[in-house]
Amino acid sequence: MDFNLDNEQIALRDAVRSLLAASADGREKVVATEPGWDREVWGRIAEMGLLGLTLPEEYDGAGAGAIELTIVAQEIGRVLTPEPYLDVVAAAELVLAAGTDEQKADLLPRIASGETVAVIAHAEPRAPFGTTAYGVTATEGADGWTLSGVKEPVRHAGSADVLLVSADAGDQTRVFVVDASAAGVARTTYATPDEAYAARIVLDGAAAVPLGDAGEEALAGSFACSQVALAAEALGAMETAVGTTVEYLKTRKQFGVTLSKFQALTFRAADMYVSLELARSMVLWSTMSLAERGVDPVVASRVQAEVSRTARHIGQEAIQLHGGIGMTAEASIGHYSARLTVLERTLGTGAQHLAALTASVEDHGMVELLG
Amino acid sequence: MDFNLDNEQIALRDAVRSLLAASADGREKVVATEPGWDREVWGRIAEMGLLGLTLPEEYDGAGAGAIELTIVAQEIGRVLTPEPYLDVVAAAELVLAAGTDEQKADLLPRIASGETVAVIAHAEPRAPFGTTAYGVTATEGADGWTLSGVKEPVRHAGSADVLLVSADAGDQTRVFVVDASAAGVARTTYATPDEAYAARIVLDGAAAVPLGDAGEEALAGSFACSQVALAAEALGAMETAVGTTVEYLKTRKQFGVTLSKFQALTFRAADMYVSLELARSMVLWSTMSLAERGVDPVVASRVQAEVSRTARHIGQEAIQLHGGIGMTAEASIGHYSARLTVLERTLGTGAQHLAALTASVEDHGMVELLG
Amino acid sequence: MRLALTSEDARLQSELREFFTTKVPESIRSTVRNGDHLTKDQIVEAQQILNAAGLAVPNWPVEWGGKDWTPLQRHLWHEEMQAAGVPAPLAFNASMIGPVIAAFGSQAQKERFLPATANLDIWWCQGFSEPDAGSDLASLRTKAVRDGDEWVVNGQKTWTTLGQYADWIFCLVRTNPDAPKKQQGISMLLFEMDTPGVTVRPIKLIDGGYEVNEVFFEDVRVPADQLVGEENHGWDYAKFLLGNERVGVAPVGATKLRLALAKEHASAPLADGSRPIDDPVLGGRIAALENELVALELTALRVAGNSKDGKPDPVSSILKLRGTQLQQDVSELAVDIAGGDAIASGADGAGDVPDWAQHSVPTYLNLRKASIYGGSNEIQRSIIASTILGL
Amino acid sequence: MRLALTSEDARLQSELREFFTTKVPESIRSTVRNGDHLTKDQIVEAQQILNAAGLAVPNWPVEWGGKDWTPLQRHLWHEEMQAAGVPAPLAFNASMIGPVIAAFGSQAQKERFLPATANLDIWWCQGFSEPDAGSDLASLRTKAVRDGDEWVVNGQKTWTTLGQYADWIFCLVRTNPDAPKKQQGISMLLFEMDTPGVTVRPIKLIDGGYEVNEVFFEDVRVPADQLVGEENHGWDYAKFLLGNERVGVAPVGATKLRLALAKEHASAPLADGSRPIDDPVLGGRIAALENELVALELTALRVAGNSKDGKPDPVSSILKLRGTQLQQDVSELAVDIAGGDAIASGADGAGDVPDWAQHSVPTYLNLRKASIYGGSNEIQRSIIASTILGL
Repeated sequence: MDFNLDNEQIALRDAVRSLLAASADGREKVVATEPGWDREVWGRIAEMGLLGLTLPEEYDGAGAGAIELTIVAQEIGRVLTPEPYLDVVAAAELVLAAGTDEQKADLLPRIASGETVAVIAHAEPRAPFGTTAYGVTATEGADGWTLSGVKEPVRHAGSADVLLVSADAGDQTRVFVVDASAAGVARTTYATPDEAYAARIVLDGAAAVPLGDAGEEALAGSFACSQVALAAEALGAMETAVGTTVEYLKTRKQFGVTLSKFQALTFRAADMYVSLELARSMVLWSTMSLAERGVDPVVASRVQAEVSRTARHIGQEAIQLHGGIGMTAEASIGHYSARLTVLERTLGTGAQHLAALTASVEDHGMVELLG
Repeated sequence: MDFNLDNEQIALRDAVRSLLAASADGREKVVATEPGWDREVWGRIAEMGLLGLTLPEEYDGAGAGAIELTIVAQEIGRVLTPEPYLDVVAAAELVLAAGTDEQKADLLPRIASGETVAVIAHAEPRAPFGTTAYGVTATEGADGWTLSGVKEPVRHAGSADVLLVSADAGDQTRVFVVDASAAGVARTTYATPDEAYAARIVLDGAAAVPLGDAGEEALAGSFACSQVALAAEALGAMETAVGTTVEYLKTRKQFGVTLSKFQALTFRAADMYVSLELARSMVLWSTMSLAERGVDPVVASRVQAEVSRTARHIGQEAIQLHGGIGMTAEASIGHYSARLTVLERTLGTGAQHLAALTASVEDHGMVELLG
Repeated sequence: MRLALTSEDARLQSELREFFTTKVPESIRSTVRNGDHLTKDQIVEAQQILNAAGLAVPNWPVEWGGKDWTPLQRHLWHEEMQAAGVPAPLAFNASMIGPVIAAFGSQAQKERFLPATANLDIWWCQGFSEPDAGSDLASLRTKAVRDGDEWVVNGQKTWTTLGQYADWIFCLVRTNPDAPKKQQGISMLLFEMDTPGVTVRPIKLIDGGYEVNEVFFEDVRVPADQLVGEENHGWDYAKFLLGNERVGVAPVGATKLRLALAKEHASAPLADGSRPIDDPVLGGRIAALENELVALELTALRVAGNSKDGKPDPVSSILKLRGTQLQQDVSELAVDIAGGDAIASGADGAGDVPDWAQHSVPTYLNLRKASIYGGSNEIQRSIIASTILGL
Repeated sequence: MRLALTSEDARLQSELREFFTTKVPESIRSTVRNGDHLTKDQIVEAQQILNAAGLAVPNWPVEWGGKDWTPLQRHLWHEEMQAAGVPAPLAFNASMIGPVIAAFGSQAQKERFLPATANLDIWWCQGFSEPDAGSDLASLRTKAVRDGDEWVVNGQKTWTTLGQYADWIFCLVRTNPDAPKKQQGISMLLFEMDTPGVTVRPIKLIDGGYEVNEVFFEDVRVPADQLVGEENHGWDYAKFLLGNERVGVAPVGATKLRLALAKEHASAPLADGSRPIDDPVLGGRIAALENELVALELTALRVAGNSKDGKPDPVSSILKLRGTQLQQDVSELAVDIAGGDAIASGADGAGDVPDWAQHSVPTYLNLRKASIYGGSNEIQRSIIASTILGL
């Protein structure tokens, strides 16, 4: 058991960190207008091989694994990189896991090169989190499948070229590949609370091709991977949020002294740090578990439940300890809290993951982490 | 709407306070051995008319109401009076509510005078809280009813003369009057965590007389009244716990200064005070509700849920802020925490009361307190 | 002790409920219920309806439109108003500067300002906080220097809520920089926001909205008769102002409304037919919040009955502390009920995500301010520890 | 990064599990599982079984019975031991004075004390805390004055855990009252508890039990060769001692065991056939605690791998802080599962209330100490804020 990165991983982290740092200054301008991210930065991310990081070499990927992916995710979280990296990687992984050979050969190199932006369109208004599609119906006709219904809110769908749409195909939920610019696909884009854009997608007889045999099982696997990666992104964001707050306490003066002289505040900063480190342990563990043992929904729920709890704690306290400044868009801290608020309900809320853990609480005596 | 005591009520409070203060010094010695309370003090309580406080005058009572009862309960809580006051009042009230005229005429004056100690024996090992009896069976024979089974842990049953025992009478739970010294009644007494004594009662064909038509409904009413009174007792205990803790912070020195110089500690004391005052409001309200509107299990669950939460908060923080001293039996504070721990699970835990409130959460839009 | 309302109070309560639910336009009340932002016009319209019925400033002296109500009656007024989704009269006018002018202003000031203030013909804003001062109000540096019949104001205020709508500002300025204590040497000036030299810069908040402002003063000339009360006594008026309004310090009625609405939303079936409220954990959270709101409302009622000398009752710190915690908790609950829908904050009422879910995250983020503005919860804990507990 | 244990570690883990669950008498292990108090004899027996197998003091130098294990291997040892309900070797011996003597003691002291300490032939107690000092250890006032070949000790210690069982005490005394800093001028003495002038007064705790003591010294004469290391350097040894044992600072394994048992108890049907664990609120609480224990255990593993220089890793403050919180939370859970049965604390194993329920409240009350003793959680927060965050 070893929680440390090896030299290659450290090199990857440092490279990603400087790549993202270079674009961080332009963030405010980029997020102000649609699509909320920068194609030029996207190109640099692709160039570094990050879009194909976890894809096999035959699809122009780098053949890396979960550890490398969460390294990137954490760096993204640290500076709130607005590019839809994890969204697109999730789509690519779903294609890799469930697509036909043809679909893989067609889509994956295009995604890895940055040419094609693909996202999974699964969210539906008022749908409980899960793998079932309710609001979009797939119908097979003479000319193939068509989809009708509404997907919303789908993050970054407005700037996607390809949508992987889950739909009710009668007896089961299946995933379909849809050209985002095809007839019968109408997208309305709007902002999300964390300065990104999401879309309402109205499908009206849109042409669709089944993504291999992808159904609920494939979605479950995809979600469990993404949950680990999202937790890593949240960890990065929490790291910055705690660091920024501690710096603020050291420098901001009130009643003639720095805030760091108020014991009640420093104790709360200590509690934030405790939360951060516990979450870090969970993220590292779930990453190793994913890398060595493959997808495990229980592990994914464990890390999500923990990170939701800590993201809320840290997101709330970071603003409170900043005081009024923390409420302003000018200060960075509020954006971290906003991002954490969104992250802790992406692919299930903390309460939903805890409910999943509750359902399995009698399956074991003590939780065994080792061996 | 008026939260203030009238002059007569203030006089009652002051009289009870000095009566109980007079015996408080002897408490440590009294609780050290069975029965854990003092018959002489009991006599003085009876003399002041407190045992018959809420009974009608025809049974030698004072004809007072819920407000007066909770005044006494709160004073008991403030000094941890060990005498089984609320236990016996609850039994008397149950007799008054459900007993036959004969039973009332027989038992109530004896209870009011302090001559007879009666308690309700409803608790059973591993029974969920409620009004149903599972572990004691009532059988009607030629010579009347007999009871067999186990009641445990029943507070103060060891020193009681009369037991009001709930039992499974076939089609329903009924309450029976049992002579504690009768054949077929075996009591084993042991200490409780709050320096009182409870007993295991083994009934083996013990002769019993039904208490009027008392069944689950009568028990529910009795419990709802007692829950309000117990909450008032807890309020009194919390009042002392907060006061003692604040005094300690003002006087105890650490690192050369009094603890009151540590902001993190004073903020926690402030939070304790907030809890205390919120609980006080609930206790006063539930008391007025009981006095004016009669028994309402929802109101009883409201005050119990709130007081359980605050009792836990205050009980835990009081010890923590005292540090090591708070762990010792020599300091008074731990006894308050212990008593609060017991109180918050007497007649239902906070979680059980909250579950009851959850079950009725859709019965209303906003909670209306007034009008 | 008595729980029941007197028949007089009960009648008042039902009259108020009738009034608020029938005389204030449904369009305004549904905006409040949806958690949408009210426009300036809506706020003015609502207050003028109330004022016409004599219900805008019940806390003022009777001579200026007040009601001489008991604290309980004022509580009923406030709760019924909030529960009905009626926006409360603008606090800067009704709770803050109005009572100050009524208590300390000259007769001329009273006549000039009070009727217009009650009717929201003048929209006031508060010029108290300054950058770098935060909770330490008395450290303010904006200064006013006497020049003939005028004061010349230079400096900067911040966190000026709704300053972008304001016609006038009541402003704390330092008039004696040499006073031995920082609380001394402060005065309170009233002036128009379009006086030359006043610049307003709205501050964007983390929910994307604008409600506070920076206000800059550069040689702003204020007629001397717009000074409130006595020169260098501004700190007293500020304390009076901040402590004046105990009723309403805890947003009980508004939070009750929000919780009742959250419950409604949690009761609507999801796409699979399940209802969030049927999850016992969520249900338990609702029940617990409801119960804690009961305790808070009762405490507010209890405190409302105490001391009437205009001084801040330190117990009001409990109401502020706990009231804002519960307000925040309820906003968090709404986000959790919204689930994945919560990210559709920019849909602007369109689309298939319900309005309330669209508003849930911005509201949650916006309400982080509740425990910061108007005396942070840390300040409230300090007040409780020192003033009540003597620590 | 690697999750899997090496085959060597995996083998060690299964050997340890086998040993702990088969070689330590079931009577001892079930006492632990029931939450009952262990007798002195049981503690000695368990440690001697471990010591005979070379498993009592793996953290010591190899020459004195240590194992030269990696931090992970020590973690496995500790967790398997706790999970099996095996009492850990007495901390005063194995984690505290043993390592100090091994590091700073004279060769004669090592030979005299270490084997007996490992085998619990000597039961040590700790003489650090004093009345009026509390968390401020360095303010100690017990003094030792040199008189020929002896030190003469006068003063008082308190919170001396299990001092009533102890044969020897390691005691901090002030040997130079004129040292410029209170941390200087302190020495560490070793002496027998039956030395004339030593009086032990057990302190009754709020759970009714006795585990800490006051210890009084009146002209206690201690041979000079029983001073550890150098005169006036006792504070260094104390810091070494307090920081030495990172493994085990968070009672993870023991708490996991208690939680698993609580789950078992919550799964047993009640009189009406219902099971507490089927209440989703209680179930959710169990799941949440379990998850938080996972996070804590992982953090302990992560920290175990860091720095080996014997200095306290400030991250161990996280383990202490969070570990004791969860320990207390689990004890609170047990009380809640016990419901009304919880008040039968004095039934002494008899009656119809299950043993675990009888113990639940005393254990809950007793564990309030966890966040106070050994550096209160306030001290831990101070360490995190200052040492890690630089605040």
